[in-house]
Amino acid sequence: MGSLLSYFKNIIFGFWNLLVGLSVTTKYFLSMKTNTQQYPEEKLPLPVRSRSMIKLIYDGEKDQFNCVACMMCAKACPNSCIKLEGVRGADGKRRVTTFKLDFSTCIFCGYCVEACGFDALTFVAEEYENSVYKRGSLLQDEQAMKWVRPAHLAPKPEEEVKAEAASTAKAGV
Amino acid sequence: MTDLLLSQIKLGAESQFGTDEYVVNLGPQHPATHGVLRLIVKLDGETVKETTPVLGYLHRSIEKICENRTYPQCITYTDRVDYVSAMSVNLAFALATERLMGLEAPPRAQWLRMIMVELQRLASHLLWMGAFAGDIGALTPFLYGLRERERIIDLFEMTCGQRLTYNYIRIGGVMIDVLPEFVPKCRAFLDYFEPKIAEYEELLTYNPIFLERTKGVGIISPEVGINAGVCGPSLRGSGVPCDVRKQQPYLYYDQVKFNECLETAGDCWSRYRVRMREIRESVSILRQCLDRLEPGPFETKLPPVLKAPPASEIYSRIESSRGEMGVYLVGDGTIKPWKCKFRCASFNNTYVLDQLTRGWKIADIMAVLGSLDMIVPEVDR
Amino acid sequence: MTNEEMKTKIESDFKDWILSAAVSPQKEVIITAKPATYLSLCRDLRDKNEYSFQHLSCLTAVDYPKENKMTVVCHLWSYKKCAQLTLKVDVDRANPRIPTVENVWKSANWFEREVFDLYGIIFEGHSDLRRIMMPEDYTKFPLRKDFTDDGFIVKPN
Amino acid sequence: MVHLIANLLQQALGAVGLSGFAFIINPIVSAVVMFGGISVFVMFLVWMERKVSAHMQSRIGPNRVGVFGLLQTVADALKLTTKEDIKPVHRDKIPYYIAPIIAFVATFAGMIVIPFDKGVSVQNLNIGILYVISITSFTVIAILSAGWSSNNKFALLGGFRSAAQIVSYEVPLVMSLVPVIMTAGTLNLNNVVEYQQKAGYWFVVPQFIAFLIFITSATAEANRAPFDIPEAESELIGGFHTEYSGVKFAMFFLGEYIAIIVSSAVAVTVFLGGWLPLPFLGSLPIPGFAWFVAKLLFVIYLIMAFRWTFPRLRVDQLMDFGWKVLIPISILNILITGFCILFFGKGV
Repeated sequence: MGSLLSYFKNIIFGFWNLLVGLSVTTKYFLSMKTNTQQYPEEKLPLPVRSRSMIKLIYDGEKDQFNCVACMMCAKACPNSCIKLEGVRGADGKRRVTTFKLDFSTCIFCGYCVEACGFDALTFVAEEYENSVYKRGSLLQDEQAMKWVRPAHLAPKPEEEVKAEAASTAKAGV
Repeated sequence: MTDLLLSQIKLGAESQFGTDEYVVNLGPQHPATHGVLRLIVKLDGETVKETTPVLGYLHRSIEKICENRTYPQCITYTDRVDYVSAMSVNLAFALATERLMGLEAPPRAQWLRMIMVELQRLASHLLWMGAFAGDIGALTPFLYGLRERERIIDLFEMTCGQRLTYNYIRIGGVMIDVLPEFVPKCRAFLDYFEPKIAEYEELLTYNPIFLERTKGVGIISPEVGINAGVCGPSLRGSGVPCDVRKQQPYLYYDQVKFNECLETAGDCWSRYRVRMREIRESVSILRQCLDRLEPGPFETKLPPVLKAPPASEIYSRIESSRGEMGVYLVGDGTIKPWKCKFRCASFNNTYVLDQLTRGWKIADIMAVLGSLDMIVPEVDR
Repeated sequence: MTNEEMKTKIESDFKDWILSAAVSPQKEVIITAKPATYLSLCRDLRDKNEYSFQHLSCLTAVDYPKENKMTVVCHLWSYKKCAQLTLKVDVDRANPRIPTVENVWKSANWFEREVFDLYGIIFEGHSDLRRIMMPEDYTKFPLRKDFTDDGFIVKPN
Repeated sequence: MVHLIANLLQQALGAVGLSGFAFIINPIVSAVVMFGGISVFVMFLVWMERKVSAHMQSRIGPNRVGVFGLLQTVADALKLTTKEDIKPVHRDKIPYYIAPIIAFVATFAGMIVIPFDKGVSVQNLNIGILYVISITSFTVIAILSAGWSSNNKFALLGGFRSAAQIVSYEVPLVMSLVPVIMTAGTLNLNNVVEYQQKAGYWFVVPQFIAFLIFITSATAEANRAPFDIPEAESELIGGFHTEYSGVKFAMFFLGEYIAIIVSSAVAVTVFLGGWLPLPFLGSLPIPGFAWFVAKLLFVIYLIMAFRWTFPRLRVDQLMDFGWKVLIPISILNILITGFCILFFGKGV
């Protein structure tokens, strides 16, 4: 008798839990809430830190790249995908002549950007549509990577950065 | 007449129609093998006689690559060891290197690391839950899991700029300090996330079909589990306290309160329960970490060139999302590790698959495989 | 049991079976076993109640071409004592042979297959010593330091 | 509607003096009309399934082709017809080609006795229920021969599973209908609905358990999740239709959906009062056909919700469930109904 009772109990318990599961999906079905982003039409703003595409910063005023060909990025790269050359210019400072970055082996680790001490390399968050039809076009040179920094992204002066850090420290985050 | 027929059939079975094993190749391309794992399954009808995993389809020789990279450069490759839980592997390598070189990260970095790793554990367990349910045939939890995982990944992207291979936890600290809005956003996520856990449980935990499929299936006994090197949630489902966070505390895990989730049955359902409870525990750890996060430096000053002491070695373990993650480093006084070995939980967990599935049905292979939470890149490296 | 205590205890318990025992600067107990007694040492470390290293956390090998040796390294963990132990055993580089510990810890099965695959160390008595990562018809051992192959590029700079 | 068209056609034929051919022309016309209607309805159902599953999973679902993505299925069907027909080399030719046809025809033939409205059905068979059940179980032959002939291990396993499954779920399916037949005293689907109209209640009320059993076994008969073990994606990849592509796959697909329609239609007719309006809404000027479709969609929604909520059963558990739960309960149900008829002179 006990086993018969547990047989029916099991069936009823199981049936109830099936209903509970159904209620969850039905709730979502009726709520019609969706989390999909319709990509080409809707584009999400990317965080500023997004490692989308590496660009070589071009100084429009001085009409030259910021890069001085110090080779720090090439050394930091785990895959040796950066090749660059530079010459000493008329003002006595080294300037980059060729800069080649092979994006087919780049893993976007960010070491080159971190290693750069001359504000010459940067990640640009908006340029994330990087697929190409030919593998060869992933080998980009300094012209392809040329990027003029818009005014609103200009680096803040050092004092301002320090003040900001102090204020966040005070806020306790 | 019937006797004659029967005798003929018997005769036939003995003479001409010998029965044979039915060998089926599950994978390397198969909807349920979580990547490119190949299983050679010998069947007797529907019953599994033997399962032989064939590895190596995703072998990228990460250990050899690491021998040719400097210590910081290796971290970019640790992302690829287990790309579902890249932060954990980052952490494992960074901690090993720090211990090898006698470095110490500042407190803020440690708390940040803990936050990131626990968030990663949530993300990984959510993906696991979806994949496990998918293996068993319920497709909806997968989407629910991904929906919440997406928010975690957004937090990561906001912090370090990548969504899958972060390269965030570095030797001597973290890559960059979190943005000021990270903490409130993280809290908001936790508030949003907690009621969702109950929803997953409503969908799965006591669903009679789910119970049928997972209860009593693929039982790992504690002795067999320990001896076969099973680790992490899969072993905790058998009732063995094996959490590295408790046994050999790293970071500040000795300063936060959390329970080690243990179940006793050792079947797929226990492993499922352990992971679901771990999700709740992770949420509570995260809240404590966020409370205790204090301003300060996020990285130590490193020497310009990181060199390991000559003839030094370290074996450092952490609890990654999948279980015990060990990194064995041998330093030879240069900037590159002489030997780098990743001890991955999935590797050992996959090993027991054969023992667990013998005598069960073909559908149980998927349930057991799913419940072990194996990730092929971690197995093959 | 601190590391120093464990080191002295192991030294006294197994003094004929080990070549050396030390606590490394990284605070790990490292013992080097004699190849002849390696298997019985493993068995005792697992079974003796004061050690009970039931968990073979990791088994791998390191290649030292200069010293003409390869070292098989086992990392043991004791769930009961919460203690870690590194067990090393040297093998000859020209003829790398060592008994298997598969019968002590089942998990050694795949670890040793991996070491065989990548280092070419033969584990005598292993039940299933096949290549595990590399293709079955591959002839070289990639993690040896003198490994070269057609497609293999050592990273420049 | 079918009859209307057929009648019109008959008059037209009579006008040109060919009324003798009506017995040939009539079925052809009905078949064409049915085929067209059902195809469109299946396309709608595929779209509906995708939308239902999408919204259950907080997604959007198809929304590119046509309004709300309604034409997505048309596009998919077009794509399927233009696809290369990949055939395994060592297939068993005749069963391989026949299987999709049987799968389609067997389920489609079940449609002809379904009364869509009062008196509107292609054939008003007096053994309607028996006919539907027996003709739809032909699919097992299709699936078995598909599994056998495609020379694929997964397909063969799927075929075997399907044979076991359909044979064992046939029993509770029939048994769940028996109490209704006993009470109504007819096998004619039209008369069953008329009985419900006369009695003033739908059979779902007294025979709720039978309704549940019917829905469950109908889901299993149609190879739908959670009983989709013959094509269990995560185990057998595609099961019996692993090796089918293009139009042949489309026919299997069509067959599966028609099976859902047929079994839901039987459920609606037998348990939910067919074309009868909802209680207290009988005065609304809504044709019976619309009521029928509305109820049909509700039942189909239930079956879809099962699929997108529940995990899949294992093959032995499936058998257990059929033989140890559904059949005993349906037998008990028959017994109780029998006693009630005996003592109270009518059904429960």
